[in-house]
Amino acid sequence: GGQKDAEGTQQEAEGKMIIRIADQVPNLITPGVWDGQVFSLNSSIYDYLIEMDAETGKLIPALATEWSSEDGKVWTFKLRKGVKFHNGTVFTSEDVKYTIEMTQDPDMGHLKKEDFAVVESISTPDDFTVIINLKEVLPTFMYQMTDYHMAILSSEYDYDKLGESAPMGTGPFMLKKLIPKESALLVKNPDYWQPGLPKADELRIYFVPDIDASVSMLEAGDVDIVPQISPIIKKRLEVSEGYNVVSPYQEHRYIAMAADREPFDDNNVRLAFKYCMDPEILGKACQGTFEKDIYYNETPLLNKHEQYKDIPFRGRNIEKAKELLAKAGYPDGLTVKFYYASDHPYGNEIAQTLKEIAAPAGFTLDLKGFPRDIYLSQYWMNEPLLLTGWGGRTDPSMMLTLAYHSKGPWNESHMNDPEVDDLISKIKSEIDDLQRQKYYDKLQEVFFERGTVINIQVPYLVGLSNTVQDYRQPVTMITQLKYACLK
Amino acid sequence: MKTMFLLLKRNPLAVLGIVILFIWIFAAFFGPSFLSYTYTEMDMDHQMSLPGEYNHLLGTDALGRDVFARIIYGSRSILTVALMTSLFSSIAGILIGFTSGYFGGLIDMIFLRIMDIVMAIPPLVLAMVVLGILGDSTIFSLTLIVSIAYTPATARVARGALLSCKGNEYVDAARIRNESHFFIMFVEILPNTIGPVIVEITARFAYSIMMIASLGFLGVGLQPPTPDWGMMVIENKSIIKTASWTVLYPSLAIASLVIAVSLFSDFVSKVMIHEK
Amino acid sequence: MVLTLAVMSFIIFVLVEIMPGDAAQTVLGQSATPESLAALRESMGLDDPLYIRYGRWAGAFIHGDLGESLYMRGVQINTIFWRKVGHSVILALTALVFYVPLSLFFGVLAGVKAGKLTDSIISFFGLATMALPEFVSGIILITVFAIKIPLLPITSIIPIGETLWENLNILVLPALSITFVMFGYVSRMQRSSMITVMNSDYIRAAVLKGMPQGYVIFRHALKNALLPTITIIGMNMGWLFGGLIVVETLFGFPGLGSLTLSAIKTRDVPLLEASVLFITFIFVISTFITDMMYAFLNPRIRFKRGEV
Amino acid sequence: MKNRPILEVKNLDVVYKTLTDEIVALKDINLQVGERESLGIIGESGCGKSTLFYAIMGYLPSNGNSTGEIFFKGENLLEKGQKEMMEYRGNRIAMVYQNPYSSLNPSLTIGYQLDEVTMFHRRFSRKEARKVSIQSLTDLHLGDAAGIVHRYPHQISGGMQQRICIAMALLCRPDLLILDEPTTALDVTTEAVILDIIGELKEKYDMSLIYISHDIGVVNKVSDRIAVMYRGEIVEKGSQNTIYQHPDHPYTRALINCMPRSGIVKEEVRLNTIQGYVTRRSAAETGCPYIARCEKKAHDCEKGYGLKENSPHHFSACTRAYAVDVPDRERTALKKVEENYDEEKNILKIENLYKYYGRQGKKIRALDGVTVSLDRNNVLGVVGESGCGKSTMGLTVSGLLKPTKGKLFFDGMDISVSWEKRTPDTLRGIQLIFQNPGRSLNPSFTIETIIGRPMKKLLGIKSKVERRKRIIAILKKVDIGEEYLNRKATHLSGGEMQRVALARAFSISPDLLICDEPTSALDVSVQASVLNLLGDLQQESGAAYIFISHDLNIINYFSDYIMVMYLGRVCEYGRKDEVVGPPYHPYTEALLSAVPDVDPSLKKRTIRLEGSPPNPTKKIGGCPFAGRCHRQIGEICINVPPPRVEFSDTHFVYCHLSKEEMQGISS
Ligand SMILES: Nc1ncnc2c1ncn2[C@@H]1O[C@H](COP(=O)(O)OP(=O)(O)OP(=O)(O)O)[C@@H](O)[C@H]1O
Ligand SMILES: Nc1ncnc2c1ncn2[C@@H]1O[C@H](COP(=O)(O)OP(=O)(O)OP(=O)(O)O)[C@@H](O)[C@H]1O
Ligand SMILES: [Mg+2]
Ligand SMILES: [Mg+2]
Repeated sequence: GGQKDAEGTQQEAEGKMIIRIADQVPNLITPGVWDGQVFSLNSSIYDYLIEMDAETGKLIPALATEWSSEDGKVWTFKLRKGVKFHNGTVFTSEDVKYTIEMTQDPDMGHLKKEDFAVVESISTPDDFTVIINLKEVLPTFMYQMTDYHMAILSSEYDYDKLGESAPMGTGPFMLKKLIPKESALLVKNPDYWQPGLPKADELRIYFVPDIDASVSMLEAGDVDIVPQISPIIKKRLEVSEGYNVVSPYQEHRYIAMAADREPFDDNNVRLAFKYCMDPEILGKACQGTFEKDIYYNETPLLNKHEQYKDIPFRGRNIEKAKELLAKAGYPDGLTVKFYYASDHPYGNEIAQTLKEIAAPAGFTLDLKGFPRDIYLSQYWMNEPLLLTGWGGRTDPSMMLTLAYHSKGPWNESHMNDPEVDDLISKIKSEIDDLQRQKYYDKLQEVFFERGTVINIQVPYLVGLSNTVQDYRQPVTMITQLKYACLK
Repeated sequence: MKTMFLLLKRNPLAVLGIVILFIWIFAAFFGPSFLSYTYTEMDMDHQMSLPGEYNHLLGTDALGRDVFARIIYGSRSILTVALMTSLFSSIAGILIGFTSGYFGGLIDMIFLRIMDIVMAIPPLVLAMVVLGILGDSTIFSLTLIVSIAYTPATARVARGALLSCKGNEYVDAARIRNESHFFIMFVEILPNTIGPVIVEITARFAYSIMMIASLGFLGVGLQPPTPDWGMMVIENKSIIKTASWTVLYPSLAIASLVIAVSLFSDFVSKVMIHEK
Repeated sequence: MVLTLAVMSFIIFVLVEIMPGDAAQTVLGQSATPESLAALRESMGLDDPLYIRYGRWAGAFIHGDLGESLYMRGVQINTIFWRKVGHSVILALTALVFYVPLSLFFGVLAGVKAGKLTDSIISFFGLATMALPEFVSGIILITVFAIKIPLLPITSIIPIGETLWENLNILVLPALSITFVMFGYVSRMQRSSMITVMNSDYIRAAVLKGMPQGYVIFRHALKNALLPTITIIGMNMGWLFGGLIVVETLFGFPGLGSLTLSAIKTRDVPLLEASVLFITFIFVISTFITDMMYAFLNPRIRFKRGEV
Repeated sequence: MKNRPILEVKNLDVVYKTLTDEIVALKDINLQVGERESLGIIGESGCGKSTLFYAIMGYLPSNGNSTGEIFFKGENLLEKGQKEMMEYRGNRIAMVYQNPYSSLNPSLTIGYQLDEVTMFHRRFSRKEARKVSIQSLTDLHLGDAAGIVHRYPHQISGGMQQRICIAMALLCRPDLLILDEPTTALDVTTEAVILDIIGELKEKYDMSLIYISHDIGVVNKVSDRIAVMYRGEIVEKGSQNTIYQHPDHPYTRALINCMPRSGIVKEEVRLNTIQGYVTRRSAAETGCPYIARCEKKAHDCEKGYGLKENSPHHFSACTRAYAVDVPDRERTALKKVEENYDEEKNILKIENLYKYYGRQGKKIRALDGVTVSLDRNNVLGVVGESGCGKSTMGLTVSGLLKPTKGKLFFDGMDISVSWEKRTPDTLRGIQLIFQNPGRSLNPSFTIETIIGRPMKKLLGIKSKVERRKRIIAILKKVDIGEEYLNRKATHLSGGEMQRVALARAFSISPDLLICDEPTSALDVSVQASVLNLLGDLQQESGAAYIFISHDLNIINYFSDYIMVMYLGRVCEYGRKDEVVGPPYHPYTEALLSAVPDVDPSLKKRTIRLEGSPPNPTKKIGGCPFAGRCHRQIGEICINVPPPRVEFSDTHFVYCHLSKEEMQGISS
């Protein structure tokens, strides 16, 4: 830490505040077609219509100053005036229209294509108003605009060609230099619309594939921020002075039990597996400590979601699990392959712990850990027992449609329950908050009873040197580095 | 036999190597039955406990697993894989090298070229690609990959050994008895090339231990919770500062086994020279 | 050589083809839907049959165009590749400068003192360094020289806006861990060839001609004893330039090795082609240079053709 | 001793420590070499000859240890350190080794290796050194000395290499020159030249000489006195003539008698043999080292054993060489069996055989039109210098090589194909015995497998019991006991191995046996027993032999017909008495003159064959020997192929000389 301070003062002397970040992922930045991980770079270059407050989870205006919908079908966004892209062009409603239309570009394979398929038409009555007509009622539509894929792009810029080498938006920082797979230099956007922001003058982002190397850099004072560290590294940083490990939000680790595959097509087996769970041990394995209220449930929701219904934990009961297994026709236990991404944080910890705690009931888990790309391309969605990492969603309904509706594109547990489908559609289109919460409660009860998911929630971890202040990252995963500063 | 003992007496290092090797073999066979923990058992109340504390001889790792137990169990997989890879790559190497050297000419040229190409690919790149194709890092697939990566080198050694024997007149004698090529290659020549080949096998043994460990480092090693030594180092390398024993002891285990095998291999080559 | 490279490039194409997953998949990750995958594949040109893709790639390659990265769309490989190659070359040369003299010196010393204590110490030390995988010795080096005694940088990151030349100290630890691996290997090789040579008839003849020991070792023995070692060093050159995946990953060194690794992970065929072909090229070239050196040191080969 | 001693070895013992025990390599050696005297040392392999001279040079292997005294000009060399010894080595005592090629550094030029000697010992400048080096090469009759200094060792022939080694040894005009089997690796003709030069130089430089060899004939050519070594001891020493004419020690006598020499042929007398072979000597052993093999041993042999001066200047450890209480072993002659006429007499016919190695354009003409035939029950001896195609002919007949051109008939059958296409019966009928028995027996097989395999394969004997019965029988014939059945070949001595090889060949009753230098890797004593055995087996089986050797003495002893080859062609062919006596081909004449004789009284003029045979890749228009021929008669020899000159039905010569000229050559 001491070394770092010396350098910090040196930078002060130069009068510049430079924040340095070690990111694990290579630079891949074209909006819409990246796997949502490289946030420090993108979220600094681009802006979004709506931001989420990292503390409260409330939506706050960004490029859109207001948004409203009477019926949940027609949405009006009022845009901020006087915002300029880095290349000097003025931000207008055309750009928003372009950004949304891009999701439907058949050549691109935009990752939000599904979500924006409901958009019927977009009109731009003036330069700073956008009206979006939906095909159906969707009271939560505005949440889509907080998604990290929905960075606002300039309609006049050729992203196809320049997106990777010279990305450009309205964001707080401008890309000055990019050495692919090595580093990126971003400088303050002097014309940023938010007064006083960004606080830092420069961002230096290093792409370091090895997390240990990144953390070593943090320890050596070569960087200030290391996002996405693993729990074991948290343990390492915690014992020394000079660093903070923060967990800005929770992520899901879903254990998906395919409802249409042996052996989990039998709810008894699913229940038996659930009876093996021990949130305390899982929590300790992942975190070293146990915080019961956050970590575990058997529904798709985060415990932190306000829609979450606090169903009491069923308790670990091996006898019961054995009994259920016997009922399902496995009196002598059974062997299942358990697929997961071994290079994803918590993957190994959860997998190994599950193997251990499920064993007494007769589950023999055959662990199959793969690098994330292989896991996703080969096994995900195809195997009966999976561990998948999902980022949290601002609104739980987004997750439900994608992953638990029988027609959801990423229905990894092959959930095919008419009641669930029905509840999901009702949740999506219900405008009344109270009524919607009732549907949510019912849905969670159904999941507790016969759901296909075990939801372990783990903190997303970021290592910071303790000179870093105001590191903000809401559950949208977008790093709001414009607020960050050095002491 | 007697000369073997006398040679041993002269080579204390070889004795050391053989003793360590025997310890590991013993540990692999019988070690687990003496342990009070299994390699997966998690002592969640004592994560990263110091060696000696709470009845954990070499401490525990981040998941509260007994490092000693994992090392002992780990000797099994590492010995198996290393043994199998050295065996496979030598069998394949002998087959290829012998065929190539024995028939010579065009076959030889093609085989050599292919081996050159395989050797030109960095073994780790090769391994990662092939692992990707095979899909799963099991003991079997790892064995296969490491064998593929090491086969060209072994084949070259085997080819060289064959060529040095091929000129011997007993081969000519066999030819004019009209023996089959197979007989000449594998019955007449093979036993006489076993010296350099054995030296090569033992050397490969050490290398495969390292390569498997390196694959683990790159995230494509054996599946957890297999207590693979290389993987133990990798799993815990992040906490080397806070819980150095979790890295130190598995590293020592790797080093001791590799050194032991190398000392043994040196000794084997000495014995081979002496036999001549 | 051209043939080797051609065969190699085709093999890579085929191998990546049979590897599960593709660049599109890695770009889209978990959010991939069949539709988005299909669209992206099409725009990446992954839909075409293998031979067409290969032909397209090879056609460009012949003209010096390494193509466009699949993973980083729009990025010309030529613009990023040579920088990493440069880094790796510098690292490799640094490592060579470290390990070649060291291992030759100690190898010769051990060979001359064969059977003595000096020999045992050197040999054992060589074995011990050889026995540690790179990542273990690397971690040890980091712990000692960067953490316990903060002399050298822990990682080999080039600060933004600077070049490798301004940060030569980042080469030391990676080069040292390579030295660790190679030292034992090369010095043992050198030792045994030294022993062979020292026991040869011509060395005996030189001694019995009344030549002093040092002279015999340097003028008579060394040149011949270096031959096998040179081959070994040459054969490992390819590895040194591109196979340093583990070391580069460990130290975060922006070189060819880590580039190759990420190319595999992202199924970035053109990038992988560039990396592997370059490594192969180095391998072939260094084999060639080794042969030349061999011939230079060994007159028996030099005059193989023609002459007497 | 005529002169002041320059070297005096007193009570020298050398012990080698090995893993298992201690080997006494030298025991109580006492020796003097006078000024300008030349001492020859003979003894079989492993008798400690080399060890003796490493001890003198102070350069024993690291596991060797010497005790005693070695005085060189009054100074005890054994007390000198390595640094002081440098002053002697190469300077006052110089050495020449058996294998010239391996004693020259392959990566340094000849000139460099010569120059450094004088630069070190005489502090010459590079220029002076070079001048001296070139001069010394010229002294050794090396043409183009100035060119040779720029070459590397591999670029010159073996004979030249050895001359360079000698030149190197002579650079500092040493007082003592030690030659350790300097010609063993060379051809007879080259050997003759080198021996000649050595004699000449000795006179010229006034130096003392020690010449080590296992061949008494060679030693006779250059030494005044001879010492005989056996198992680390000097068992007899005396002047050249005394040793030959009246050896006192039974070993000396046996050694002399087991050498084939001119005038002895197998039909008349069998070679003397010494049973057993040289064994290593352990520290515990005392008394007569030869007792285990001695024919003349008596009950009181141990008593009074030790080197004594029995007659002036003639020392011997034992005087029982001609002891009458134990009679001499009878050496029966080999009677030729009656020829069997109910079969076709001819067994092998070679017609115009060509064999080229290598590719087009760089063809090596190993056989260049050879025609010869061989009858049953006859031995065809093939002689010629190294590389003249002797082995190639053997291999082609055996089927290992396919002829390039020409025809081979075996028993009337065309066998001009390689082994794959021959019938099992042909494969059985033609057997090969190789030069190196160690390499012709698979070291990982037991004797039983080695002999049994061809029986199974070629005779089709499936029953193991039957095979074993036959193996035991055949082993008995070659004097090897049943207890060897399960031994590995590596555990046999060289002689035993060669006998097993013979057993293997004869186990399937061949009609034609090709022996390619079957004894040249063996010690003389063992050579004799193998030759005897070969003779016995032939007599018994009636097989025909092609017997290849570069040693005319052996050929003469063993063959019925002799073919002299040069560069792939036949020079002379005939019955052996026709070939070894005039008229000769000039090449035969040179060969005969080069053969060292056991009997020192037979001084004959050596014809110095300079140079080496021409490059076999070049096509030769005339007589291949023309370039080196001492009787060359002009252009015709170079340009026109020599005609076949017939002296009898069986005797012909290819030469341009007229019949009369050839007949005029006297022996
Ligand atoms: N370094 C050694 N260690 C052990 N034994 C040795 C060593 N060198 C030689 N000997 C043994 O000492 C004996 C004498 O060997 P030496 O080489 O002096 O014999 P030699 O008469 O020169 O034989 P050759 O004719 O084969 O050269 C042999 O039995 C040999 O095996
Ligand atoms: N396999 C081969 N390839 C090429 N050339 C060969 C081969 N074998 C022999 N020769 C060449 O053919 C010629 C005849 O060789 P061959 O071995 O028949 O001679 P040799 O009379 O048996 O000699 P030696 O007395 O040395 O055994 C030589 O010039 C030799 O170099
Ligand atoms: Mg000798
Ligand atoms: Mg021959």
